[in-house]
Amino acid sequence: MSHRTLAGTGLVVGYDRARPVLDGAALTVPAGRRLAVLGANGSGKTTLLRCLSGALRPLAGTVTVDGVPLRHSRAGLRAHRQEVQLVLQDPDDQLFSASVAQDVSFGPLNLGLPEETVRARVAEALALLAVDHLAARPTHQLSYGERKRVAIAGAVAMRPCVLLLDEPTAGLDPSAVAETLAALARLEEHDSTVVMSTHDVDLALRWADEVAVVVDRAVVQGAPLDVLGDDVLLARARLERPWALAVGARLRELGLLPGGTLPRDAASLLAALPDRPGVPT
Amino acid sequence: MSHRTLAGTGLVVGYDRARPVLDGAALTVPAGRRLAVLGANGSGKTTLLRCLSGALRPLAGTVTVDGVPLRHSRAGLRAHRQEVQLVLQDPDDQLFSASVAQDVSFGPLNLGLPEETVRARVAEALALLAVDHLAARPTHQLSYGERKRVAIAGAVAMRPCVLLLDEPTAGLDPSAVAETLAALARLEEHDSTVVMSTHDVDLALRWADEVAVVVDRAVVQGAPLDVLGDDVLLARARLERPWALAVGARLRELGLLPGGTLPRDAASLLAALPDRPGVPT
Amino acid sequence: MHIAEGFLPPAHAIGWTVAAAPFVVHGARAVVREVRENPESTLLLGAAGAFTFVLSAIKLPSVTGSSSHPTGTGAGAILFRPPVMALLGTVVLLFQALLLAHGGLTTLGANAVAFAVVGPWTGYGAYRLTRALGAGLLPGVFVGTVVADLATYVTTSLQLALAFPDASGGIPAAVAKFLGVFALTQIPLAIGEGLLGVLLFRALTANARPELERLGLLRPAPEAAP
Amino acid sequence: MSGLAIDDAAWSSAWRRRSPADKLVLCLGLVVCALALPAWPGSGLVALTATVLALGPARVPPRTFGRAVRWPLAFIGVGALTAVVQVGGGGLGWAPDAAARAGSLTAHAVAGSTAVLLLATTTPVSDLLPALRRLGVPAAVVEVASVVYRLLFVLLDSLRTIREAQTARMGHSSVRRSYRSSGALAAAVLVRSWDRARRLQEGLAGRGMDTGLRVLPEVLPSSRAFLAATLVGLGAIVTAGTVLA
Repeated sequence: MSHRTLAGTGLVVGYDRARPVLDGAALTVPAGRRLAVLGANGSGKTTLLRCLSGALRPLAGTVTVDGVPLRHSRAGLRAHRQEVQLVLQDPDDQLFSASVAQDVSFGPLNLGLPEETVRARVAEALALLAVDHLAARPTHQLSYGERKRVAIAGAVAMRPCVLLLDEPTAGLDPSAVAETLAALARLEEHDSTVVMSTHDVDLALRWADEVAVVVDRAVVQGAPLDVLGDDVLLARARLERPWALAVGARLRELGLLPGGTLPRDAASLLAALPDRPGVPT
Repeated sequence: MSHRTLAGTGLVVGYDRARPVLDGAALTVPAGRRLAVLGANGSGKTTLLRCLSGALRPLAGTVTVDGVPLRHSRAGLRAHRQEVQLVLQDPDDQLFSASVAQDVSFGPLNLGLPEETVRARVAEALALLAVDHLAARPTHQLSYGERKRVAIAGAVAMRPCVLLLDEPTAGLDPSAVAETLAALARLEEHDSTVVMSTHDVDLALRWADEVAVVVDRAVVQGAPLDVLGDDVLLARARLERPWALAVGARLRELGLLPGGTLPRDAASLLAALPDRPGVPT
Repeated sequence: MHIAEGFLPPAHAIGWTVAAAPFVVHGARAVVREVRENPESTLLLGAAGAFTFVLSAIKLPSVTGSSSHPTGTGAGAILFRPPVMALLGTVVLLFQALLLAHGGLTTLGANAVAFAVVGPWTGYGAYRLTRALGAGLLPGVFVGTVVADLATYVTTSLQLALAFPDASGGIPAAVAKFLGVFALTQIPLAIGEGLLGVLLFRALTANARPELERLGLLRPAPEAAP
Repeated sequence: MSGLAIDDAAWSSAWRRRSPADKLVLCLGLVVCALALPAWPGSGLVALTATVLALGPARVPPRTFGRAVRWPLAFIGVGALTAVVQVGGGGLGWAPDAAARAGSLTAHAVAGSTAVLLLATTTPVSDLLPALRRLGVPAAVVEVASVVYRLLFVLLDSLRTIREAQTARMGHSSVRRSYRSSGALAAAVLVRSWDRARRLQEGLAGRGMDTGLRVLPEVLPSSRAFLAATLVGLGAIVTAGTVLA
């Protein structure tokens, strides 16, 4: 397991060549950088991730890992799946074993690893996601947030270089979101590059190193402050400007925020504001 | 159809009397006021709504509509359901028919209304939710957001005085959230009082007239600015302070915001800020 | 192996429809009675039918590299009982004809006899017999699903042989012919379906014990020590 | 997109708003012609008519129609060949009139299949179920069938997603693993189906479900012109089919 660069170029993806979901989309996930894939519902975020994971074969275009193109042969897919893992949005569609530990062991067992190694990997994945206390529980007794994290653990046990997460925070309350983000930070330290799709622009702004917006069947990628500050692009993508950028830009005009990059969330905005009234920096 | 006051007092709800989900919860939904029920996942939001809707019989306590207690007899529940309708979070739990219009007709037909009236109600409900263009589409081809709105239309066609929505915006992108909120505003004009559960504190702040937080098996109800400004309560409830309150309070300290109520969202915050630097109001 | 539309001569199509009718009507009566007593069982029965349809959409790999689909008749009969399967199986066959172009409308009766009557009844019988002989749930399921699949295929072969007797050997030779040709695909498939049945029920005993107990397939377990 | 091409075609067909009864008369008429008329030219006329109507006025995508015929063709091919092989004294041989019999059998079956396909690609199953009610099928049975129709899409969706998730985690990388995964898949879908039914029941109870799943019937009026054209067309096929035979 080590960070790898996953990329797609010229991707045409869809069921109908006349009306593809993505048409000429390109995306690069630089090794070790956090990428947020943004887009409205139905824009093609999930399709893009499925294509990058190898689950969906593009009608045209190439997916590469560290420059090496993915071949959609049995062996090619097998190799790809050990490097790139996708976790889908609905955890119920990924948990199919009786108990949490059993479910997480599914992937490593299929890799043909010896039992001891599997056991170690399961324990590691559960610990990384902070769900080790649930190991013996039946999957159907878990809460939604717990099921989501166990589903991620199932992919993590495969030790992927790149982990693609489809809407990992959708439907979670703030504390569950915080726990999920903490788990993702641990995964990065464990040398997995993390990509998440979301339509939460505020979350993307505060989490991501890079942002890719899926819009009009293509992908626009760039630095979060640039992409999420582009009102024209966001309107086309049916997204909103993150509040922190809107409010931060105005406060800078008012002379209340220093130069440099704008704060990305409430805490850093508050920290950047002057302490006393009437003393613009 | 007219606004009514729905209330619950001393509600003990749960499957196990020794460990109820709610224990002595009280809540009042004043006629015509928007109430947001906030709480972390698993706090008992859904249980509370199910109890108020009559779907779950409380172990103790009373549910009243305009002061009249709900009786859990067949006739009592029947009468209650004409006044109070609950829309579940997962639209697939409510949509059973292949066609959208037919699904929406189910409730009114069960009320024993003549066919012509049912037809009119279906058309009205679809129009209120802005899904009339989907009337002839099969349910299984709809997107998640469309299914959610059709499920709400199915309850609206019953012409309830109070409409309870469990997480109506969960999983929706910003534009779908805006459309749902617009539809809810139309319902209010049609004299339905609307209650929604959510864990999105920012949404609750900008939408609700009153807020009820489900915490420690009880309910704390009050004005949004009071309840959502109470950091101790929010921490107990595993929720966050809305950014607009945190940032707004600080900007007022800095003399940048006028007195009165704090702005509830980015647009009104920006509008309330002074136009030129260095001129605190 | 659904008999395609137009494949059977009209007299045979009518004959098999008449033969299937009493079983399907019996199943329909059972369903109507059940729904009258518990209105909500409409949804459970619908879910059972949808599951049977979806079960036959599962791709089973075969050693030869090609893949095939299970009939679902045996597992369905063990889970939902043959009378109900006579009706649900016929509904599923109607849906397969209209949604997948598998089978047909005038051949619905013939296919119902094979898939919704003979398959489920013999499979269920084999399951009960195996259990009565002292075998556990999983061996019973294996025998039941294999027998149901084979019985379905033998019935279809008989139906084809009756419609198209051999020019010189008559019906017995035709039976041998059709059995022989379809055996190539059906015998591995029957064993595959038996394996799938065992794996399905093994997973269910781990995941859904209470449901299996309610269906009467498992004895309620003694209270586990805490 | 539901993922079932025939169903998608039916919902977007230009004939979707036509009365299901009209379409039933046409398609069942064609099926009866396919069965009853001599193969030449009756079956040819039926197959041609059904295909032209589907691809022309009903605007069914040719790709969908073509793919849908493939499955019955495989059965028809193998079945027809088996029927005309003769088991002789020393082994297998062709029956005396093998070519003619195989041709006739194939023609009848292809004609019948295309006629049913014309119905299937222009009429959603949910439009046909009320017709069953009028044919005397009990309401409870029709309601069960309509729930089957709704839930099978929900379950098919689960089936596909779970399978994809299993494949991503190498669950189908060998025959042995694929069997194990398929067993878990079937069990998961069955448990989902029970769960769905339970949750739907609660959802519908809130909307006043008492006795059944009654919904407003959709009004799809019958067209005299369509019925007249159907009768004339079927008459022409019967005449041509008997006179030219």
